[in-house]
Amino acid sequence: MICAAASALEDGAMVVVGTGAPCAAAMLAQKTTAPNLTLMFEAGGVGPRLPRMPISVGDSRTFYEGLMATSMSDIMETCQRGIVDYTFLGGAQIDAYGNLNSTMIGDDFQHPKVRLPGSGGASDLGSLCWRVLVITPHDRRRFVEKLDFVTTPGYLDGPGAREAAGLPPGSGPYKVITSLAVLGFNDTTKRMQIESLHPGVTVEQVQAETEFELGCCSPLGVTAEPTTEQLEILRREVDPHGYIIGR
Amino acid sequence: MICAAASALEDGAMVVVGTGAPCAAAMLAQKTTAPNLTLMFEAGGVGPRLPRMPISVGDSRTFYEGLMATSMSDIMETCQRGIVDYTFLGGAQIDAYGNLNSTMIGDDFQHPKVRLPGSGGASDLGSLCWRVLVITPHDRRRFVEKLDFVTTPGYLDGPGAREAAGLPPGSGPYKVITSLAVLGFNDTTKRMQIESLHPGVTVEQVQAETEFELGCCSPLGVTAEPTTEQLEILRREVDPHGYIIGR
Amino acid sequence: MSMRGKGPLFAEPDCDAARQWFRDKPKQMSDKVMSVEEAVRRFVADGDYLASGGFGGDRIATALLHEIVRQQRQGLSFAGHTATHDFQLLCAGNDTGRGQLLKRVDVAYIVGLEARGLSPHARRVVESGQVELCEWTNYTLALRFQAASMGVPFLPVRGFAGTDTFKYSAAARVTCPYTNQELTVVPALWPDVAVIHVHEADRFGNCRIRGTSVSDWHLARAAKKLIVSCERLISNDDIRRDPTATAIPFYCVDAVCHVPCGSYPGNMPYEYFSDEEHLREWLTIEKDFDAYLAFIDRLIFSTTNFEEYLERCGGAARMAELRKQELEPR
Amino acid sequence: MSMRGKGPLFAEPDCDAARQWFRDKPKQMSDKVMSVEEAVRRFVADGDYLASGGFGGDRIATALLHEIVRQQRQGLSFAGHTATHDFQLLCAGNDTGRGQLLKRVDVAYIVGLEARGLSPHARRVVESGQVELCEWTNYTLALRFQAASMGVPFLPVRGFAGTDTFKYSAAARVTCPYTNQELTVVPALWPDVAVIHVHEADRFGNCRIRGTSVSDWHLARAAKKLIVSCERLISNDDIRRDPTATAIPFYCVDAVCHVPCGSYPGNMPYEYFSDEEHLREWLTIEKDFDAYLAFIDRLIFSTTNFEEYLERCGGAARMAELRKQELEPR
Repeated sequence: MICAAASALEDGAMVVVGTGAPCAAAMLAQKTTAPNLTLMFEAGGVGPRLPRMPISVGDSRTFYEGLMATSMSDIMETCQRGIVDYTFLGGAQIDAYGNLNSTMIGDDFQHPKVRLPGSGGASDLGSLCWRVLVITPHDRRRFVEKLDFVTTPGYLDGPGAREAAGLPPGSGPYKVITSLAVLGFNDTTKRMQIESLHPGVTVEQVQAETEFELGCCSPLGVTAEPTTEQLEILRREVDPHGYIIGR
Repeated sequence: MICAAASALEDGAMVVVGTGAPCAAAMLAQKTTAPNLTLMFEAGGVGPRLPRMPISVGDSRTFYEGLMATSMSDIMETCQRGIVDYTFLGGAQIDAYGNLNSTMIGDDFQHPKVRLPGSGGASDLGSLCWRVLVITPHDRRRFVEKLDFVTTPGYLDGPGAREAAGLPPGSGPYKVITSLAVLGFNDTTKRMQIESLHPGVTVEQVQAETEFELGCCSPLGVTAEPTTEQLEILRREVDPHGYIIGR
Repeated sequence: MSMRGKGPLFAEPDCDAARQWFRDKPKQMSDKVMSVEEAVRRFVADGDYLASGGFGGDRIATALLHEIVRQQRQGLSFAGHTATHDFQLLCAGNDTGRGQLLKRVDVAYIVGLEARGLSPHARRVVESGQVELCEWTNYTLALRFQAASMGVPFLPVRGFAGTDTFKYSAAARVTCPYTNQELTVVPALWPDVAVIHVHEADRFGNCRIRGTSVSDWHLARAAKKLIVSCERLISNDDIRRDPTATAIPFYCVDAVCHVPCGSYPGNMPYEYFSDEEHLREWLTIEKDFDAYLAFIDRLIFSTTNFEEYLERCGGAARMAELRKQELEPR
Repeated sequence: MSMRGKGPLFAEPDCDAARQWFRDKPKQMSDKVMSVEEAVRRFVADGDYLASGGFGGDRIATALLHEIVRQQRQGLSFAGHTATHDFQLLCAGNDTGRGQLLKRVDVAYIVGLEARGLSPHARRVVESGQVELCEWTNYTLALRFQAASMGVPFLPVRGFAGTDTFKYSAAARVTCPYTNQELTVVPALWPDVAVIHVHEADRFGNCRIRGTSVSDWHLARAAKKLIVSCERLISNDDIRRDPTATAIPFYCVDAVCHVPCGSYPGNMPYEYFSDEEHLREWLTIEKDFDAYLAFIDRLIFSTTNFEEYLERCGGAARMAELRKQELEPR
C-alpha cells in the first residue's frame, strides 16, 4: 500500500499528509522518486526534514528543520486557493463516489453506535486540495453502498455534484489504495473502478470485499511489487521502529 | 490644540494615532495625565516607546521598543471588534455631522480641482473605533455646509444614519479640536456644537469661520490654557525639533 | 441544497454585543500574574463557552484544563477543533459523580487521540447523548474564531458543502454578489473564555509562541476572557527587544499563569516531547471504569495543583527524558 | 442605500480562475535568484495588475519599481494602499514622453507622501483624468488581498458604508444570514504581479520580515506572480533554523533579487531610516516640470541599475548616516 501510494506522488508536488501510512508514503516518495516533494501538515508545519514519523499532525516533528511553522488557517487557505496538489485521507467507510465517513457508525446522530472523532481537517482537505488519495484496508465493512454519515465529500452523488455544491471545479478523489488493489474513478460516471490488482489478487476477490459494484479499467494493471530498495528505505529510514509497516 | 487634545484621552485607553499633531497630543497625554495610554499605528505598530515623532505611520519608530509589530489588518480588526477607544483624524473639509473629506476638492470625480490622497485608513478608523477625535485649523474653507466628497463617515445625515448604514452602534465623532475652540456633538441632533472656546475667542468668531450653523453647549466652557509643564514637555521631549509646535 | 445546517448555535454571532464586551474590558497594562487556581476561579464561570489552544496534544494548557476539572465547573460549552487529550481531560468532569462539566460541544475532532486510538471514557460521554453536538471541521471552526477576531458575524468558505457535516452544522449559504456562486458561510464564535499555553509571556500578557500557532492567533483575539499559561515569565523589556515576535498582545489577556511544563503530557515545541507512555496509560485505564475513577482521583482530584500531578508522573527525571526526545529526535 | 458601489472592477474576483493559475504554477524548490532586470523582464508584463508591498515609504521594493519604470511597462493597473513614494515613482512613467505606465488605480491613498506633502507630478497625472480610479480604504484594500489569499471571492467588513468612498468603490452589500444585518463586502483581488522587499530570503524564496508586515503576508499569498527583493540572501539551512520566522514560503515566489538598501529612500526597519532630504528633493523638483524630467532621467532612465542610483544619491556614506538614524533614533 505504502509503496503504491508513494508512486502516485510526482516530484515537485505539494501534499498535505496525516500521520501513519500517508506520511510513510510521502517520506518514501521523497527518498526515491520525488526528492522535491513538499510535505505540509494541517496544524501548520511546512517542509520539515522529518527526523522520524510524527505522532500527531501538530507535533514538533512536522516542522523540524522546516521551511515554515505557520497556522492551520494558512495551510487550509493555501489548499483553498488552489496551490496544493494532493492530500491523503482515511475513514471508517467509503462509498462508490469516494465519499468518506469518519464521524459515526449507526443511524441516530444523537445516539451513535460508535462515535468516531469527526472530520478534523479531512472534510476541508477533501474539499479543497486538487486530488484526494485514500489509503485503507479493503473489506465490506469499509467499502459500503451507503455511508452512515458523509463526513468528507467525494464526488457526492455523481457527475457535477461537487460543482453544484459549490466545491472547487476539477477537484476530487483521485486514487484509493487498498490492501487488495489500486482503484481510481471513472471520468464519466465518477464511480470507483479497479486500476490495478496487487499481485495474486483477483477482481472477484476485490468485488467480494466491496458492497457496491466496482468498475474495471481496461486493460487492468498489476500493482508493481515493492522493490528491495523501497522496502529497505521504509525499514531503515522511514519507519525504523516498525510503527506502520510492522502492523 | 495639542494640549486640549491630550486632555481628551483618559489613562488606560487605546488610541490609533497618525503622525503630526495627533501623535504629539498622545505623547503629551502619556507623559502627563495618561501614562498608561496605548498608542497604535495603522501599519501595525503597537505600544512603542517613541524615541521621537514618526514621519510615517508605518516607519520603524511606530514600533521602536514596541509591544508588538503586527499587520495593518490586525490593527483594523482590533478596531472592528471594539477594542479601540479613540482615533484621531484630520481632513480638508468637515461638515456639521462630523463627516470628513480627504479625497478631492471639486465637483467632478474624474477631473477634480485638487486630488487629495484619499481615505488611507481614515474611513476605516472613523467607522470602527468608538470615538473619533478631529484636530484641525478652523476656517470657512474647512468647516463647510456640504462636503465635496464624503471620505469618512461622521454621523452621516443625522441621528440613526450610522446604524442604518451598518456602522457599529454607539460609535462616531466625539470631539473636534480646532484653532479656535473645542467642539462636540449634540446627543439628539448629532450636529456639531461648541463646548469650550479657547481663551479670548468669541462664539461669533467661531461661527464666522464656519459655513454651517453651530450649536452651543450651556454653560459654555473656556478651554484650559496650556500649563507651563505641558509646554515644557512638548518642547523638550515630544517635539524638540519643532516639527509640530513650531508651525 | 438546504440553505442552513440544522445544527444548533451554542453562541450568538452578534458582533455588536461582542463590541460592547470588548469596549468595557479593562485595557491598561496591569500586572496579571496569578496562580492557576485564582485564574480559573475568577475567569471561568459555570455555563461558559470554553475554547482551548494548541492542537489536542500539542502546546495545550493542561494545567488550566486540570484546574477547570478540579474546580468542577458545570454546563460548559466547548469548541472541539482537533481536541484530543484536552477533550479527554474535560470528560473527566462528566459521568464521574461530579455533575456534568461538558454540556454542548462544537465538534471538528473529539473522542480520538489521532494515531493513538479512541478514548473509551470520551466515547461513553458522547455516545450517551448527554452532550449536545454540532458538527464542524478544523478549518471552519478556525474560521469561526477568525470571524470573531475580525469583528464580523460570518466568513465564507469554499468547502464543507454537500455533506452531512454541513447538514449537522449551523453553517449557512450566501450568494456571492460578484460571481453569483453560492458559498458556505460560518458564524463568528466569541468564546466566553479561552485557555492558551505559550512559550513566553510578560506580566501584562504580551506573549510569544514558537512553532505552529494552529488557531491561537485568532482564538486569542476572539476570546472574551483569555487565560494564558507560559513556560517562562519574561520581562516587558524582553518583549520590547523583539516586537515582531509578539503573537498575543496584552489587551487580549486577563490572566498570566507561570507554569513550566504546562503542556505536559502534550508536546511543547522546542521544550519537551509528548509523554506517549502516559497517554497510552490513560487510554488503557479508561477501559476499566473503576480503575479510571481511581486514576483521575489520584492525578487530578486529589492533587492540589499541577506541580503535584507532574511529580506523580515522574517529575524532573521524566521531564528531562522528554526534553531529550524533543531536542534530539533522530 | 445602493447595493453596489459604481466604481469599476479592474480584476475579476473569480476564485476558480485563480485556482487554475495556482495549480499550474511550478512549485518545486528551484533556485530563483536573478537580477532585478531579469525578474522584471520575465515577470512584469504590459497590462498587468501590479501591487507593491510595504507602506508607501517604508520597506518598499524601490529597486524593482525603478526597473518597471526603466523598462517602460505600459497600461498597468495598480493597488494604491498607502502608496506614497512607490506611487510617485510609478508616475514617472506617465506624461514624461514614454507612453502611459499607469492606466487604472484602485485607490486607498495616493498622490500624498503623508506629512511630507503632495506630489506635484502625481497630482498632474491623476487630476488629468488619464488614470481610471476606483476608491477604497487601506483596510478594504488589505481585505481584498486577504480574500484572494484565502481563495474566496469576497470578505465582509463593518465600515466603509454610507460614504462617497463606498459609492465610488466596487464594494457590494450582503445580508448576514444570522443577524439579518446588511454588511459591506469587498471583492477578492489577485494581482498579476507583486513586488515585496524583505529582510532575508533564501534562494528558493523563503522570506523573513522584521517589524510590521502591513499587508504583505496576504499580498504575497494573493499575487499570481511574486518578485521578492531582499537585504540579505541567506542559506536554506538558516531558514530551517527558525521556521517560525518565515513569513513568505517559497511556493509563493517567482524571483528572488538580492538588493542591499533596496528600500532606499524608504525606511527599512532595523536597517536604515528613510532619506527625508532626498524625498524632499523629489517633492521640490516636481514643481518644475523640466527640472523633474532631468531629475528622473538622471536618477532612473540613464542609470542601468539600482546600484548606480544609490551612488548618485550619496552612496555608502549616505547609507551609513541613514543606518545611524535608524539604529540610534533618540
